[in-house]
Formats: sequence, structure tokens, C-alpha cells
Amino acid sequence: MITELGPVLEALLLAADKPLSVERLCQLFDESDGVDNKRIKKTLRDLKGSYGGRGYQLIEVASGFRFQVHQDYALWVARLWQEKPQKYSRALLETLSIIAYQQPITRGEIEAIRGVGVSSPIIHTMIERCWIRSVGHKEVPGRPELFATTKEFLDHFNLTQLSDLPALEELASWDEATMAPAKLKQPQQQEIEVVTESIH
Amino acid sequence: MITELGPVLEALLLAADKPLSVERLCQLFDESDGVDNKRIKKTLRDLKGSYGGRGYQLIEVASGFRFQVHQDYALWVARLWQEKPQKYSRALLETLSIIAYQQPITRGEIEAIRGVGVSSPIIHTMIERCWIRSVGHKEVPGRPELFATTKEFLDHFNLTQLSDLPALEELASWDEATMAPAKLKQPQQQEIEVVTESIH
Amino acid sequence: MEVRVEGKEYEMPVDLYIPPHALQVILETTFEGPLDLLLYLIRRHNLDILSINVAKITYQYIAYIELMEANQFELAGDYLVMAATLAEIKSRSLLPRTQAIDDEEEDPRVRLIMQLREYERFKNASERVAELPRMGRDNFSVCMDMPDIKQVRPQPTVQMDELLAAYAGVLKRCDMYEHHTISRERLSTRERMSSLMAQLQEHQLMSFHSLFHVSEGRMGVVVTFLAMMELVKEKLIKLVQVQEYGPIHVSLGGQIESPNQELSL
Repeated sequence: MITELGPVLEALLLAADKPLSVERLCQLFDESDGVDNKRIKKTLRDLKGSYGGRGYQLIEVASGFRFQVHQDYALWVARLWQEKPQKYSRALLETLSIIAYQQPITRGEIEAIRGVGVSSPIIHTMIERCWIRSVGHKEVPGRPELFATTKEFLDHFNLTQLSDLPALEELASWDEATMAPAKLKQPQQQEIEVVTESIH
Repeated sequence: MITELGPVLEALLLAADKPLSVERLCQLFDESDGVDNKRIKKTLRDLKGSYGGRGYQLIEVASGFRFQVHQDYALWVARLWQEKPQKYSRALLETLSIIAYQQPITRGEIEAIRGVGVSSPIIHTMIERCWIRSVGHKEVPGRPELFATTKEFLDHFNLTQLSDLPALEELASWDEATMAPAKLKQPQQQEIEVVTESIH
Repeated sequence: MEVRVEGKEYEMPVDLYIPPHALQVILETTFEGPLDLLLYLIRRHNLDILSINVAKITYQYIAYIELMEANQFELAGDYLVMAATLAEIKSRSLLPRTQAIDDEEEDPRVRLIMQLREYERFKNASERVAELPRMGRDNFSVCMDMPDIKQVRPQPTVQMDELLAAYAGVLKRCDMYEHHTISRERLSTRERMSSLMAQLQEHQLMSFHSLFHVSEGRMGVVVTFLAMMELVKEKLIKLVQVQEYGPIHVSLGGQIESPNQELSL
């Protein structure tokens, strides 16, 4: 039995990379937790009113509840972003490249490859940029989301299709330090050969 | 002149994707805002204490201040993704700890302590995660690289400085041990007991 | 007393003072090197490192190495070096004491004990470091949405070679080159898998035929088919057929509960 549901819901909404519906929140509890939709709704209502004078608020959007930085302080946030052209983290680039090559893939599978957790903000950033999206759920316990890259991803990298990405054999000789230029185009001939081969 | 600095700092820290130092925060304000390091520090201190009973907290780590989801609710947050948190291998943790406590240190010195070779992928992984970095070369034959931990390492483990690491056990005086050969003798009795036990 | 390891019988050393039932656990445990194994042998009996009986520990150590070898554990050379060190210490102890005491610095037993104590300190420290609250396990980063801000956030751009370098790094780390061959062919299949999943998410049930587009030519059809087979294999989609020779439909895996006959492939 959870006596204080408020902080649990706050933790969940802040850790998630997208809005969570009451139903989705409810699924995360055991029967013994004594939590139902009604209780969640009431707690969220109470929480909503508790952030007066804070720099953020809890809001309800079409797909559920989420925290958002308060509009009043947008000016300063904009300054933070203005500062210098930032770079994406190594973790983001790795995650993106794994999704590109191994899609559709779950977060857990990415973590298994990277050997380290994938943080929500990373997924969030890539979804916001429309580089990846959820294309369904894997039918394993928990039904984790499957991520795939988008058309926007291809556009950004000037690719016509995913198979324009260098094959693994080309990457094998890739020197990370020098970032040797990639040979992106491969003769069409080879593609046909490989496909034919795989039919047999 | 900003009268309410608290919510502004909250908005900034929540919008940033990494910890922000007091200095960095200070740079974001104009002279007319009437904000200096001292005021920021005081406001952050007040804020830190204001999240009691919430699902999140404001903490100070090596590279600055950040908001994070409170560990008391990790159990539920982990359910959001259905996958177990990534475990680090013992080899990695031992190597990382030796670097943390003995830095700067060469790979050979780590191997001498562990009594076993340190695999390259482990060093590589820690460099990729930005937990360790090469800080120079030891002036001995072969000029091996010297490794040290980074601010990101401290950030990851919720530490502000190296001295926050759990204390390393003190070794009993070595001389005393070698000088007292009696102590090196094992009472026969105990050994016999153990052997007896193992037969059953 | 005998012990069975993978069907073969081994004679248990009589004075091996670790209970046999612990054997399985030990064989399943991976030791972080010879010092770790030695510490395990010592600590199991709450013995002080300073008071180890080298003859006994050597015997045990060798016995375990043999058991591990019998179980086809790949033993690093470090384990064998330690065995030699232990053997040396043991043989020295048989010599008149004066000789060993002469040069304390060179006494391999003193050196070993020092090494064990030093290793144990860091081993214990690493266990405490492992318990520190850690991002991604105990604490999570906060993910907050932004209000509509007029000023557009300057988006960092990523160059293709940065992305490829990141992936090359991943592959190098996991040593995946050998195990996965992601060829161009495979990539086009993965891409099609994603797009099939997306289509099925939107329409739920689609006819098998509608997923093929003749305009893509033979190659396109083949890629779609391969993608479908891969999705079926990973149980991400289902092929259903209401009656024999009837039209085949495709749905997301586990979504449709119907008496329809599921095609097994």
C-alpha cells in the first residue's frame, strides 16, 4: 500500500520521455500498492495545484500528463540555449547509430549493446527532432516500444534510403580518431548480388 | 532587477541537459538583473531544502547543480522501461575504483594491484563514458599513459569531489605483522574443525 | 569421495576444506583473477590473510585450477603464474628458516600477503563504489518539456562521419564485427521492417498483398518479403488466414484475438 502517491507520480512523470496517461500510470502499480485510476486522478489534481511560484508546472495534454518549464521563465531558458552551439553527447550519437543500423529495436536492446543505460532525455531529444519514432511494441513482457529512424533522419544525413549507410565491413576499418571519410555509395551491382544470395 | 530568483533558477536547471555551475548560471544574467554568485548560491541553498516530500531533488555534483529523480522511487521508475538497470562488470568497477583512489595511475600499476590483466575494452568503455581520461605519461620506460577520473565520473555517482568517495580501509601496520611470526601461524585446531564440517 | 563434473568423475582432494556443495557455485562464479580466487579461499573460512597456511592454500588453489580446467574454463596465464608463486613459497617453507628470513624483501610470501591485502582493500572499496547511488539505476535524469519559446533552440547538427564514428566505437567495444554481419542487404530489410511496423500500427489488419508494391520492382518485393519473415520470426507481426487458400492478412503480433488460423512458418 502506497501512502504517499504524489512523489511517486512526480518521479514517474519526470523520468518519462513523454506524457503519461492515467491508464499508463495505473499499469505501473501492483495490486498491493492500492492505486487505481481514481486515486491517480485525484493525486494529479492535487499535485497540479502545488507548484505555484515554481519555475515549472504539471500540465495535461492530449496524451496525458507531463511537466513543463513555466512559460514565464522561457526568456532565460532561451538565453541558456543561445550561448554556444552545443554538440550532441557521445551517448546520443551512439544510441542513434544503433537505432539506425539495428532497427526496429527496443531501449533494452540498445542498453544491452551499449552496456549502459539510455537516459530518457536522449530518447526525448531524438523524438523531438523527429529522427526516431516508436513503430510498435515488442511482444515480450512489458511490451517495450520499438524505435526506428524516420524520413527526417534520412533527410538530415542526405540519404535516400537506409541501405545507403555504409555496410559494416566498411566500418570495420573505420578509424574513430581520424574519422576517415565514409564511402557512402556502393555500386548497385553488389546490392542485387547480396539480395539474390539471401533468397537461396 | 529579479525579485524572485528561485523559479528562474529552477527553469534553467530543468531545461539544461547537464549540471550547471554557479558561474555558468551567473553568466546568464544581465547586470540589471541584480544577480551575483552569492545570491545564486543562497537561492540554490534555499531551493535544495524546499523539495522535501517531492519525487525529485536538487543536488550538487562535481560539475554543478542538477535536478534528478529521487532514488526512493527508483523501483517504480524502473518499471517504466521494464528492463533491469544495466549492471557494470566487477572487472570494470574494480578498475574504475583503483583509478579513482590511486590516480593518476598507469594500466600496469592497476594490473599489479588486481593481479590480472586489464582488458582494453574496459579502458575504452570508461573513456567513452568520459569517466576516465589520460592525463599524461609516466616518465618510465615505455612512457605509459596515466589515467585519472573526470567530473563526469563524479556526476554519475552523485559525488561532488573525490574525497566524497567511501574511505579506503587502512592497512594494519605491515612491520608489526612481519615482525611477529607467531601471528602468521595458524592454529591447527581451527583447520581441523573446518575439514570436519566439509565432510558432512 | 568423488565429485562429478560434466559427467566425469573426479576424486575430491580429502583435505579440501570447502564443502562439496559449494563446488557448483565456485565453478559458476567467475573470479577476477588469481588474487580474487585466493581471497575467496581464505575468506570462506574467516581466516586472516596474515595467517594463511601456504601449503594448504596452494593445495586448494591447484585443486580448483584443475577443476576449472576440467570444466573447460579458459584460464588466464595469471592463474598459472600464481600457482607457481604458491609452489615456490611452499618449497621455501621446507627449507631451513634462516635462509628465508635473511632477505625479507625477497620473501615471496611476504610479497603475496602484501599483494592480497592491497587487492582486498580495493575490492572492498569497489563494492562500496558499486553501492553509491548511480544515475540510471538509483537516480534518473529529469526530462522536462519546454513551453513554446519564440526563440528557436539552435539544434546541434550531426555530421554523418560523427554518427559513423560513434557506431564504429560501439562495434569495437562489443566486438560485434564477428558476430553480426550487417550488410547492405540486411539494412534495407531492417528499414522495411520499420516501415511495415508503422503501417500495421496505423491500420492494424492489412491484407498480405497490399503490403507489396509492384512499382518497386522485384527487389522491392523481395525486401518486403524478407522483412516480413524477419518480423514473423521476431514475433512482431502475425500472418492470419481465415480459411484455407483464403486471403492472408497481416497484423501486429499478439494484437488480434480471434479463432483465425495462424500461419506457422
